[in-house]
This record gives sequence, C-alpha cells and structure tokens, in this order.
Amino acid sequence: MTTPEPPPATALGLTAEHVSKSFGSVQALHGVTLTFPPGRVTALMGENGAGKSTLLRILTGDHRPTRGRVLLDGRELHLTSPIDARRAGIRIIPQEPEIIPHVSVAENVYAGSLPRRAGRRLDRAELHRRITADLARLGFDRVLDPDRLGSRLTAAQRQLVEILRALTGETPPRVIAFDEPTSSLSEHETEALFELIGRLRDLGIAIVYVSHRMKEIFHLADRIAVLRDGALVGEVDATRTTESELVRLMVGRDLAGLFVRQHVATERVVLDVRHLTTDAVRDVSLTVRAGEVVALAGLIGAGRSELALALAGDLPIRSGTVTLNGRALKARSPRDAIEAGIGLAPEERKAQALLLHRTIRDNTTLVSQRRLRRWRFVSRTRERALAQEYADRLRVRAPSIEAEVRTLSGGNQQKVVLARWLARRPELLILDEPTRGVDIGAKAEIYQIIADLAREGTAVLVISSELPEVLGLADRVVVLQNGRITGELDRADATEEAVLALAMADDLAPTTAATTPSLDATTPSPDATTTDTPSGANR
Amino acid sequence: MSATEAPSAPRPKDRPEPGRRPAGLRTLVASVGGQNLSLIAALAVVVVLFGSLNPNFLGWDNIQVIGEAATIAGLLAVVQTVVIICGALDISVGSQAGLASVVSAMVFTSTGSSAPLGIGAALLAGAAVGLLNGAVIIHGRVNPTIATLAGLAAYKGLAQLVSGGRAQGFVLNDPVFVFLSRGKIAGLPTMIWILVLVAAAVHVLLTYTDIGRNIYALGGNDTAARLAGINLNKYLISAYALTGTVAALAGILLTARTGSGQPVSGSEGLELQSITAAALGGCALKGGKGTIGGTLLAVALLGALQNGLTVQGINSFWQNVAQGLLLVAAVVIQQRRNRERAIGLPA
Amino acid sequence: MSATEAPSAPRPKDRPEPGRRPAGLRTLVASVGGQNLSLIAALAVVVVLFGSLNPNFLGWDNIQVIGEAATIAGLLAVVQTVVIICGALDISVGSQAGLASVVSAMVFTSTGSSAPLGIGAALLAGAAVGLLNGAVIIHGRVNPTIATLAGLAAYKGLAQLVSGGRAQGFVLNDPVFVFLSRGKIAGLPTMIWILVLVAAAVHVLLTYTDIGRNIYALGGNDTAARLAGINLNKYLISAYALTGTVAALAGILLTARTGSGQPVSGSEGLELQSITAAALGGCALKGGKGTIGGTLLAVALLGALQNGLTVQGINSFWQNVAQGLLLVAAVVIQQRRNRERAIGLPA
Amino acid sequence: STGQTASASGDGDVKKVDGKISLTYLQKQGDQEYFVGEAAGAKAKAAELGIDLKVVNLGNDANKTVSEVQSAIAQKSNGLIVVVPDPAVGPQVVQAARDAKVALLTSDDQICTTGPDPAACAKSDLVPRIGFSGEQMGGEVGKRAAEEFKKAAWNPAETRTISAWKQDVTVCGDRVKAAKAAFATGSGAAVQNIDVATDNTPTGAQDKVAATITANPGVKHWVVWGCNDENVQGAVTALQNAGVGPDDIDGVGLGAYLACKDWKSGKPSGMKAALFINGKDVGALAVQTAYDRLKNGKAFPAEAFAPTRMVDAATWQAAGVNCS
Ligand SMILES: Nc1ncnc2c1ncn2[C@@H]1O[C@H](COP(=O)(O)OP(=O)(O)OP(=O)(O)O)[C@@H](O)[C@H]1O
Ligand SMILES: Nc1ncnc2c1ncn2[C@@H]1O[C@H](COP(=O)(O)OP(=O)(O)OP(=O)(O)O)[C@@H](O)[C@H]1O
Ligand SMILES: [Mg+2]
Ligand SMILES: [Mg+2]
Repeated sequence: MTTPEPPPATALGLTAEHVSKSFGSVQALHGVTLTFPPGRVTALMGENGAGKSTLLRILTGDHRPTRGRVLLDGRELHLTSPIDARRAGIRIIPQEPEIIPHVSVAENVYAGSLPRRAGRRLDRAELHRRITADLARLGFDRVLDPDRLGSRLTAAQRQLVEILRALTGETPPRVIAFDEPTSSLSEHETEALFELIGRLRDLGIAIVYVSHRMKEIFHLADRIAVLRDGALVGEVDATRTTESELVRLMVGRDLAGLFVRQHVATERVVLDVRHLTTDAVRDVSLTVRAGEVVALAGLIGAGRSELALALAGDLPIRSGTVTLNGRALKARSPRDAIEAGIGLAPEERKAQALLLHRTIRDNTTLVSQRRLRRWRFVSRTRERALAQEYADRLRVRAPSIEAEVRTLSGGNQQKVVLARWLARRPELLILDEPTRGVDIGAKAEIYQIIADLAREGTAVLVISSELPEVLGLADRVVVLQNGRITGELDRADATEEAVLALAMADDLAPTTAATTPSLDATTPSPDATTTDTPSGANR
Repeated sequence: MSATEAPSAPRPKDRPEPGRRPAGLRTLVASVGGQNLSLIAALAVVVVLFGSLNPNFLGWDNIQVIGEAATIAGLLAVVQTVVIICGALDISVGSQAGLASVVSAMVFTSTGSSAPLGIGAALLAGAAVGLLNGAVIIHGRVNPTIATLAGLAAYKGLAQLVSGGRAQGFVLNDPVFVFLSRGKIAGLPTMIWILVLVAAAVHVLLTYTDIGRNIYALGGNDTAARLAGINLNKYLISAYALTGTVAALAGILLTARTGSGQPVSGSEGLELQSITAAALGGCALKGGKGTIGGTLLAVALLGALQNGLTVQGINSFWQNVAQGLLLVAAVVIQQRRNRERAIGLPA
Repeated sequence: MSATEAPSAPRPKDRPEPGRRPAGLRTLVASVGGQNLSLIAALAVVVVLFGSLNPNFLGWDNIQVIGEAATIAGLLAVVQTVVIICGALDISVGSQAGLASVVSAMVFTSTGSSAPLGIGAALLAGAAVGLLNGAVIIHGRVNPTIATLAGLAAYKGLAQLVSGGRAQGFVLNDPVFVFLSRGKIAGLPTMIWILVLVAAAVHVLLTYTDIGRNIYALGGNDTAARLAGINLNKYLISAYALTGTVAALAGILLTARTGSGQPVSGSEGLELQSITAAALGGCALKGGKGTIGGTLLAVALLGALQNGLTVQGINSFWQNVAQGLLLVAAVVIQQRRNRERAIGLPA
Repeated sequence: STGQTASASGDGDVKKVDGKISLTYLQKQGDQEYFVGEAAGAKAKAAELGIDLKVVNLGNDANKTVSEVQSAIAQKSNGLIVVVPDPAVGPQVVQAARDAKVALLTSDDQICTTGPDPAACAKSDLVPRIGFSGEQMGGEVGKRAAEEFKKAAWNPAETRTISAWKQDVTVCGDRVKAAKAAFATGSGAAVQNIDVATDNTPTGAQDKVAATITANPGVKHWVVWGCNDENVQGAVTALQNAGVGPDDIDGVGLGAYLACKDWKSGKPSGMKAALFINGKDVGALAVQTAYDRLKNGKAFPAEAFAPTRMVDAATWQAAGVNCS
C-alpha cells in the first residue's frame, strides 16, 4: 500500500486531481487524486456511499466537481456534459441502467448517435447492420433481440444495453468505467463480460471497475483504489494485497465471517408449492420449512423472479396450489399474500420498491403501518424508532432517516428496501437479489439478519445470482432453468459446479467445451462457503 | 457475529458539514418547506405592493372578500391536490360543481324549500359522479386526463339538460343558504370556515394517517405501492369520490352565493384554476408530491393578486398579462433557490 | 472470444407464447398499431351511424366541411403531439394562435394590405413566443404545465392589449387570404392541404430522421438521453418554437377564415381540444410515446362526431353529454383489447 | 313587432322553397339563459309552421361560426339565421350564404356584408336583422337608472356608477356605452363611473365588485348596470354583502331572468328594475320572417325589433317574465 501522491501532470490515462464534491450539506468526495492508466484495470472499492459512483459521474461529465479537475493524458478536460466526456473517449456503464422505454434495443444502444444518410434521414439498414454486428462481436446476440422494446427488457438485458452503449460510438473509447456491472448478471454473462474486459484492457483502454464482489476484483484488477467517506484511503497492487487488508481499508476494522450459519430448520412446513404453473414457470413444486433458508438459483430468465411475484400474489397462477402454514393460499393481490404472511423484497429497487421522493422513514415503515397506527393515526415516535433501528442495523449511510431516498447511494437504497421487509417480520420472507450492490460490511449484516430471522422461525426464500451467496446462505438450493425445476441440492451436495450444471442442464450438452474452461478462473475452492472461513474468502 | 458491536464507520452525522445553516433557521425552513417559503415571499410582495397602493387592500373587510372569492376555487384546489398526489388529474371538477349547484337548487325547490334535502341531494350526486369517474378510470382503463375531460363535457351537458340551461330556483329566502353565503362565525365568513375546515381535514388525512401515507406511496411509485400491499383501486376511487363530494360542496356554495342553481355560469374554468393552484403550491403532476399547505398558499396568492389588480382598477387585459407574469415569476424565484442545473424538463 | 459461440440463456422469443395470433393478421395489426385500429373502428361506427341517419353527412361537401373545421385544432394537435412526446405540455397554444391572428391582421392592415408581411410577422411572433415558452421552462426551471398555463393568460392578455380586445382589420379583400380560407387545390380546400402537409412533415421528422428518434428518446427517459449526449435543451426549445410557429399558422388561418384578427374568439379552448386529440390518439402524457397518425385519426374522429351530432340537430346540451360518453367509449373499447389488468392508474 | 323598415339587400338569388323548409339557427353563447329562450321560441314557431329547424350553439367562437355555416350549407339548409359571436366574421358568413344561394337573416347582433364593423357600414350593406338594438337596450337601462337616481335624490359626490361587463365582448361594450350616455343625460349630474371587468358570470361579477368596493370605501350610494343580468345581480349581491342597504343601491338589470328571482322572494332588493328582453319573441319572429321569405317570397325587412319592456318588482309577473 502506498500513500496517494499527486501524479506528475504528464501521467498517461485519466486523472482526477484533488476532486471534491458536495451535495448541499453532504460532502461526497474530499480531494481525491487518482490516475487510471491505460491498459490496466483499476478497481474502485468502498462501502456504500463512499463516493465511487460520484467520482465516476464526475469523470464522465455528469456531475461537475465542487473543486479539482480532470485530466486525460495530462491535459485538462473541461467536462460540462456527458457529451464532452463521450467525445473524449470516456465511457461509463452506470450503476442503474437507463433505458428508453418505447424504442427498440437498437435505438437504445445508439441513442444520440444514430446512423444517418444525407440530411438527417435515419439509416435503418445501417442501424440494423451495426447492432447485429456489435451483438455478435460481443456475444450478446442470443440474449438480446435488437427489435425488442426497451420497456420489455429484463434487468440483465438492460445492463447489456448499457454495456453495448459504452462500447460503441464514433470515437474509440479510451477509458471505460464499469459501475457494478455484474449486480444483475448471472455467472454466465459475467464470464463473458470478464473476457470482454480483458480484451479491452489488452487494447490499451483504461478500465475502471467498481464492485463489491471480492472475487471479481481479484480476478480482474491490476490495481485497487479504496475510498472511505469520500476520501482516498489507499491504492494497492492487486497481487500484493489480501482480502482482509482491503476490508480493513474500506470499513476501518476487521470483519468476522461473512456467512453465519447454524442448522435451525424445523420440520414445520411453512410454504408448500405443488405443481405451480404460471406464464413463466411450469410445474414447480417446492417447500420451505420454518427456520430454513432455501435459495433459488438459475440463469437470467430462468423465471425465479416471476415465481416470486406469483407467490407474492402479483402474477396470476394458472394451475397448481400454494399452501402457507397448512392453509391453502389464494392470493389475488400482493395485499392478500402479505396478510397471509408473505413478504417479498423485489429485485428492482427503483422500479418495484422505492418511493424515491419520500424519506427513509416513510420507505421503511410502508408495510408496517398497521403496527404503528392507532385508529388510523400513525405514531410518529414509534415510526421513527422503527426506521432508526433498521437504519442503524443495516448501516444506512445518510444524514438522517429524514433524507429522501433519492439522494442515497445505490447500496444504501437497497438496504432501505430490505429494512422495509425485515421490519415487518413476515412468516415467509422472499428476498430477490437482496444484496445487489451492497457492500461487504452490510452484506455481512444482512446475512446475520437472515440467520437471526431463520433462528426465530421465519422461512426464507432467497433468489440470488451470486453463487457464493447461494451456497453460503442456503440450507437447500433449488435450481430453475427455463421455468422448470431441474434439481434440488442439499447443503452438503451444493457446489458451484453442481448448481451451474443444473442451471444450464439441457443447454449444456453440445458446447460444453466452450464454456467449461472459462469456469476455472471463477470457480472457488470447495471450502469457499463454509461457516468459518473469514469474510467469504475463497482465495 | 461481532460486527454489530464493533466500532463502525463514522456516521455522517458526526462529521463536520461545511455550508450548514444555523440550526434554528434550518429547522424552520425545513418545516415550512422551500416551496412554501417562496410562496410566502411572493404573497408578502403582493400584500405590501397593493397594501401600499391602497390601504383598504389590507382592511379586514377586504381580506374577508378575498377569502370568500377564493373559497370555491380553493375547495377544488384542495381536492385536486389529493388527486394530483395520486398521480392523476380531475378536469371535471368545475362541471361537477355546476351539476351539484343545479341539483341543490332544484331539489330545494321541489321539496318545498328544504335546505337539508337540497344540500344532501347535491352531495350525494357529487359523490356518485366522483365514483363514476373513478370507475371509468380504473375499470374502464381510461387515462384520468381523458376520462375527466370527457366528464367535463358530459357533466356540463347533464347540468344543462336537467336545468334546461336556465338558472334554477331561488334559495336566498332560506336561512341555511343565507348563512352559507353571508353568515359569519366568530367574525369570519361561513364560506371561509368551510374552506379552512375542509383543508384542515384533508391535511390531517394526508399527513397524520396511514391513508395519507399510502396515497403518497401510490402516487410516487405505483408498482412499489402495489407490491407493498396497498389496494390501489380502493384509494384511487375514494380520491375521486372525495373530489366529487367536495366539488358538490363548492356547487352548493355557488348556489348560495348566486341565489340560484347555475348549470354553467360560475363553474366554468374552475378546473384550470384548481390545477394552477395545486401546481403552483408544489404538487408534482407526476404524482407523489404536494401539500395542502402549499396549495392553500397558492390559492391565497392568486386570490390576493386578482383582488389587488381589481382594486387598482386594472383592466382585464392587463390582468391576464400580469397574472401570467407573476405566476412565472413566483416559480422562477422558487427554483433559483434550488440551484438546479438547467438541463431538460424541470420536475 | 468464445462466448460468441457459447450457448446462452434461451432467447425470450423461443419460448412458447400462448394466445399468439396468426402471423398475417398480426403484422397488419402491428403496422397499423392497436390504438389506431380501434380509432379506425370508432371512426367507422361514427361514419356509418351518421351516414345512415342523414345521407348528406357522407357528401363530399360535408366531408370537406369536416376537414376544414378540424384544420385549426388539427394543426395544434399535431404540434401538441410533439410536445407531449417530449414529456411536456403546451397549454398556451390557443392563446398563441389568438395572438398570431391579431398580429397577422394588424400588420396586414398597417403595411397597406401586404399579405406576405402580415403572415410573415405572425409566424415570427409565433416562433418568438414559442422560444420564450421554451426558455422559461428550461432556463427558468418552470414546470411546463405551469409555464404554459401562465402563457395561456399572458398571451391572451397581450393579444387583447394589442387589439384593444376587438377584432382587427379585414383581410378578405386580399387574394392570399381568400385563397387560404376558400381556395382549393385539386378539389381539396387549401386549409386541408395545409394540415396534411404539416402533419406529413412532422410525421417524417418523427419517424424517419434521427431528430425524431432523439425526441422519442428524451421523452422516454431524459437521463438516458442526456447521458447519450443528446442536447435536451436544444430539442425542447425547438419543440416549443415549432409549436409556436405552427400555432401562428393556425392563427393566420383563423384570420383568413373569420376575415379579421381575433384576439380571443375562435382560439379559446383549442388547448383542450389539441390535448384531447393527442391523448386519444395514443400519446402517453408521461412522454416518449405517440404518433402523428394516431393524433390525426383522433382529430378526424372528434371532427366527424361533432359534425354528425350537429347534422342530426342534437342540441348542444346533449352534444356535450354525447361527446363525453363517446370519448370514454372509444378508449374503453380500445383498452378492452389490451386486456390490461385493472389495477391502479392506466398509462 | 315594432320598427319595421323597408326591404334590404343581399339575398336576391334566393329561390322559393316548395317542399319542407329546413332552417338552421346559429347562436352565440347558446347555453346562456337569454339564448336558450330564443331557441325555445324559434323551435315552437318552427313546429307550428312545419319547418325543420336545427339550433347550433356557437359559443364565443368566431371560427366555429364559419365551420357551422359551411356545415349547414352542406346539409342543404334553405335558410340561415345567425347570431354571430363577433360581427367581424360577418362578411365570411355572408359570402358563404351567397355562394350557396341560401337565405341569410341575423338576429340580435348586426353584421355587415362588406366589412367587419357594422357601425361603419352603409345602411344598404347591413344584413337584415331581427332583435334588439344593443344601443337601445343600453339606453333604456341608463335612462331607468337615472330615474331611480333622481327619485332617491342622492348626492352625486357620494355616488358611483358601476359598469360591469366582459371587456372583450364587443356588444357588451356597446350596451354599456349607451347606458353611460343615457344616464348622464337622464340624471343631469356628473357621477363618477367605475368600469369593472368581469367574466359575465354572477360569481365573477360578485368577486370583482367586492374588490371595487374595497377600493372605494367612502361611497354611500351605488348605481349598477352591466352587460346582462348576471353582472348586475352579482354586483348587487356584492354590495349587499358589503353592508350597503338595498336603499343605497340602484341596480338595473338586463334580461330580468335573475332579477325576477330577487323580486319573487318578496324581500327588498337593490335590484330596482330590469329590462325584460324576451328571447322567445325574437326567436319566433326570426323563424316567421325566414318562413315568409322562403315560402311566400316576401322580402326581408331591413330590421325588425321584438318588444322590450322595463319591469320591476311590481310589474314583472304581468309582463310574462318566466322565473324558473
Ligand atoms: N444527488 C444527490 N444528492 C444528495 N446526496 C447525494 C446525491 N448523490 C449522491 N449523494 C451522496 O453522496 C454520497 C456518495 O454516493 P455515491 O453514490 O457516490 O456512493 P457509492 O460509493 O457509489 O455507493 P454504492 O456502493 O452504494 O453505489 C452518499 O452519501 C450519497 O448519499
Ligand atoms: N418486463 C418483462 N417483459 C417481458 N418479458 C419479461 C419481463 N421480465 C421478464 N421477462 C421474461 O420472463 C422470463 C423470466 O424472467 P425473470 O426475471 O423471472 O428471470 P429470473 O430467473 O429472475 O432472472 P434474473 O432475475 O436473473 O434476470 C424471462 O424469459 C424474461 O425474458
Ligand atoms: Mg454507486
Ligand atoms: Mg430476477
């Protein structure tokens, strides 16, 4: 580890020099000086709200720094808008994909630089050629239909559109910043992305990579810069550091084990699903017992989220039965399901969960109003106490619980969504990608809370695309593929290979050779998920 | 695990924050709200300006006049605020008031001058029309703007049909209607009391009850509200029913003020007035945002402005120009405070 | 890289979709658009109904009359569509048309009956007013609804001030204005040609140029558009300038039709008409969605309806009711086809 | 009817109709009480004569006037009776009717065949008209107001007159102007006038007049006239609410349809009198005149006036004012 020093003005690559940024009373960045050299992957790490996205948005012209400047190859850039950054070859894949709803994927990708013929005529043939070529070049051609409307894309597909946007365009990219690009991708797309990043790096492009996933960081990064409370606290060589050192830098203390697990599952079946068929899943049967944590694994589009929504009463059930605590559940709306004791923290926080213009307090207590009200008047004191309790437990980083959720960093927003459902304490808690974008400290806290809930007898169904999480948390793993259950693994049998094999079951056969080798790099050692390894360390 | 007890990263609270305002002023600003603050400033400017031009402007009599003149539009603005917070719009409020006005006068006349029956019938009619609006929107899946635009025409036509297009009855020989139009309680006109009470009730509903929370939630993000178990349909239909009922109350006051049931005259254009007041008062037309306090301030500002211009004897052409300019000025000043970047459409 | 050849998750397309329609019908429906299809159906119903009640309704004369009557509102609906696709709204279009009408007639008169100067001045005034609207919204950070609501009052007041509230000049001794109001080209009235040409130009702009695609992008998601390097401000201000110019064209036609510059009469209420047509034609008021074809169909439907009701001698009270009911019916039928779940507000 | 003058210009080509006559009556402000009455009178007459009559509401829309005239012609109407929202649109209407060889009659408001302003129009270029003269109506109102003013023997210095009207409606301006002139002559006193801009609705007038009272606190007596009954009634209500006694108000309405409600209640009212203009008579007379022209070839009279009467609390019932 070296103490950050102002680099010489001639340094190649993208440089942030003494950059500070404040939003009203919140100081998001304090005099950060950092260089991203060409042909290297620089990882940016830090807790939720440490200022990573803010730094990236300054580098890409979306925010203007309160103080400091941005240099490219030693020359100062005057970035007044994202266009300037784009012209200079600086691209970003933002944390939250921004999709234009009523136009096609192709137009989404090339928005702002659509191909045109004489005058300003749109060249549709050229547009089609380009998108087909780019999709094929990047290997997304089978997951992304260029004619699909933006409003009909899944979370993963949206992410892919953002990646495409960053990699295409007139000026060749010099710098590409990835802000938690894998948070809604499954293992499979992640691998493809990593290969892509490797190729980009070899082309001499400076890569900035923001992630909370240690595994990815160590796999990809050449250098790691750590932010804490808006200040740069360290810049280290990836080969010469350890996970615990990074954690200490980020959090300012050591973390004990990431996964805390004891077997507390009882025999009482809370959720019993039999032959459930909806528009997206077919003939699904599964059970979750009190105190048990069951994980649903699968690739993108396997139908896990839709299964969750159906259980939560938001999507119609075509056939099959759902039994909750021995009583048949016929939920025709989320309200019915919630009253019966099911809570679902959905996967897309902005679209499906958050009231962005309301406070943390309002967002946290939304489904616990009944507990807090007398007649119909909500008790402010009790409401505040409840919201504060969970904000503290989950370490939500905000000026106070009266801050608007809109102003929080992505990970902190995710914590608010979880807080809402944890505060309600349902009998069956369904968590769809609960730790999307959450930092390692808070992740540990969330796992702890899940474990506590299980101990108290809550049945937990976790949907996660992060395999270590699936394996570390679950008593049992149920794998879905293409809307059907392809297998169920007990904790003892659940390894990454086993889960992946089931997730890709009938796809896998013909081209196993093409995918299997690339698994090596990311496959952790078998003990990766045991209770006593510190902080999920699998390396 | 130990992390819970371990010292954690410093909470932002503990860090020194530069640019912070003195705590007292800050709390005050926060509790009044930035939007409201600039409305108050604009109101102060209007009051000082017209008050210095003509001292009678600030007389108690004239303040009551302003209040009375603003009551009908004010009532509609209050319920419009609720509808807008839900993320919808009700363009038919004026027509609903006209219909209720006619109903109140005709039932009053035909029941041998029974004010309670007349008023009751009008309120029922208003609630029914509101429910119809809600049902068309929810179950007919018609966009609220279009549905109530259709209502604007249909309810006006209905009022005209029922009344044959004529002013109906005469109610000012009945003490109840006289009390409504000219009475006072504790020195304040009945009309103003009604506005104050309705506004206070809606304010309490929105701010202190879970119903209000749910309304803000469904207006802010309807998917989130649905997944949080809020019965969207019930709330939306209720919001329209409330709007219909309060619009009927406005119609009854219209009858009391003019002495007879007016199918169109006096209620046309109220929809724009109420939407103007709500929007100026800080409602986001996308939903999820707005307060009754802000709306009432906007009602007061617009009422004072109109009265002041008339007191100054300014002709109606200049009044139009002045109203437009002041409306823009009030918002521009307010936005200057936010120092938002001037890119794209403002929220 | 190997991922290109590697198998990946199944494409959504490959999954069986139940309730799929036969391909041929499906392509047709897709190319016309579901929304448009039901508008065409509604139009057919109106035509058959009124045509069978009165054969004159389908006469070529009457069809031209319908077209001419719909032209002014139609022009405004076309530009309103653009503004709504941007995610904004222009409530001041009627007032802008009134102002332009007065300007055209007064400049015409004061330049010794020069039609080109009168028309040119009106178009310039319209563009200037549109730019002002855009500037107030973007640089003043005033919500478009409020800004143009203010414009509705201010431009109307301005037109009244300029004209003293009276109709101005007389233009029907000038061949240009006579040609605009009564002329024909290839058997079709000039007015209709103008509407068709403007609509076609805007349609081409929206569909076949990158400008149009950028407009859809910024209306659909302004953050995405901004990050993609689209200059939001330039587009929004241009949209308002276009609206002002076309509103001025409508004002000039108003002058030609009525024979003199009308400050208010003839332009009041056009804002609601244009918004109704755009919304009925399938524009989402949230932005990002809408077509000129749909808007024109809605203009035709509303025009035919109004004409048919008058032809049938239905009195204006019933007309109001009927218009409201039919507007709702058209949308309900259209929505039934979508089989959307009846939860929350329809889009 | 009163005041018939000799035949007029404009419709030489109109042919006699042998079959069923079809007429279209196009009215401005068709939802206003006076015009509702006019339409009812016209319909009753048409039914009596076996005419096919359509009534069209033009609102305040000059553009709609042109559209509806064209539409009526496309529907093969034989004759048009029109009350224009704005006289400036007159030449267009005349042109359309002439081109189609359709009989054209106006009611209430005058239009000129050659230019936008009837006041500046040669007598021979005016389109035949049935109705009331705005100037005459205003004059009668002013005259009666002056009478009441003199009877009350108010001090001119302590008195103000209020003229309440919607300032962008041309005919309203004409009426008010005539009332002012007639009051000045009739009263022989110099009473200061206050113009109040309203929207021609009772509540609008009430709010605006209330503000006007604020601006003029020293005034003891008030004389009120306006464009219609709505204005006067709203103004009188505002005055009474401000504590001005009925004895200190001299309101003269125009239309009598709202004034009668005050009188019906039997209480003393500031509404001292109102000019009763019976829309029914105008409507009926207009239809009759058109019928005579089309059926019998009888030339249009240049102008024909239906009777008006000044009524007050004592006489309104006898005069046949319909008070619903
Ligand atoms: N628009 C804004 N208004 C006010 N505060 C903001 C705004 N945007 C960011 N912040 C604050 O700035 C700080 C840094 O946020 P940033 O989004 O950069 O965090 P991050 O490191 O990307 O976190 P995460 O890992 O959760 O994405 C946070 O405290 C956040 O609340
Ligand atoms: N908004 C949508 N519109 C149309 N199809 C959708 C939509 N969302 C999901 N789908 C489709 O439904 C199927 C199941 O998607 P779902 O989101 O449930 O998958 P998942 O297993 O949760 O995967 P992940 O959440 O990792 O993307 C996919 O094939 C997807 O294409
Ligand atoms: Mg971030
Ligand atoms: Mg999912």
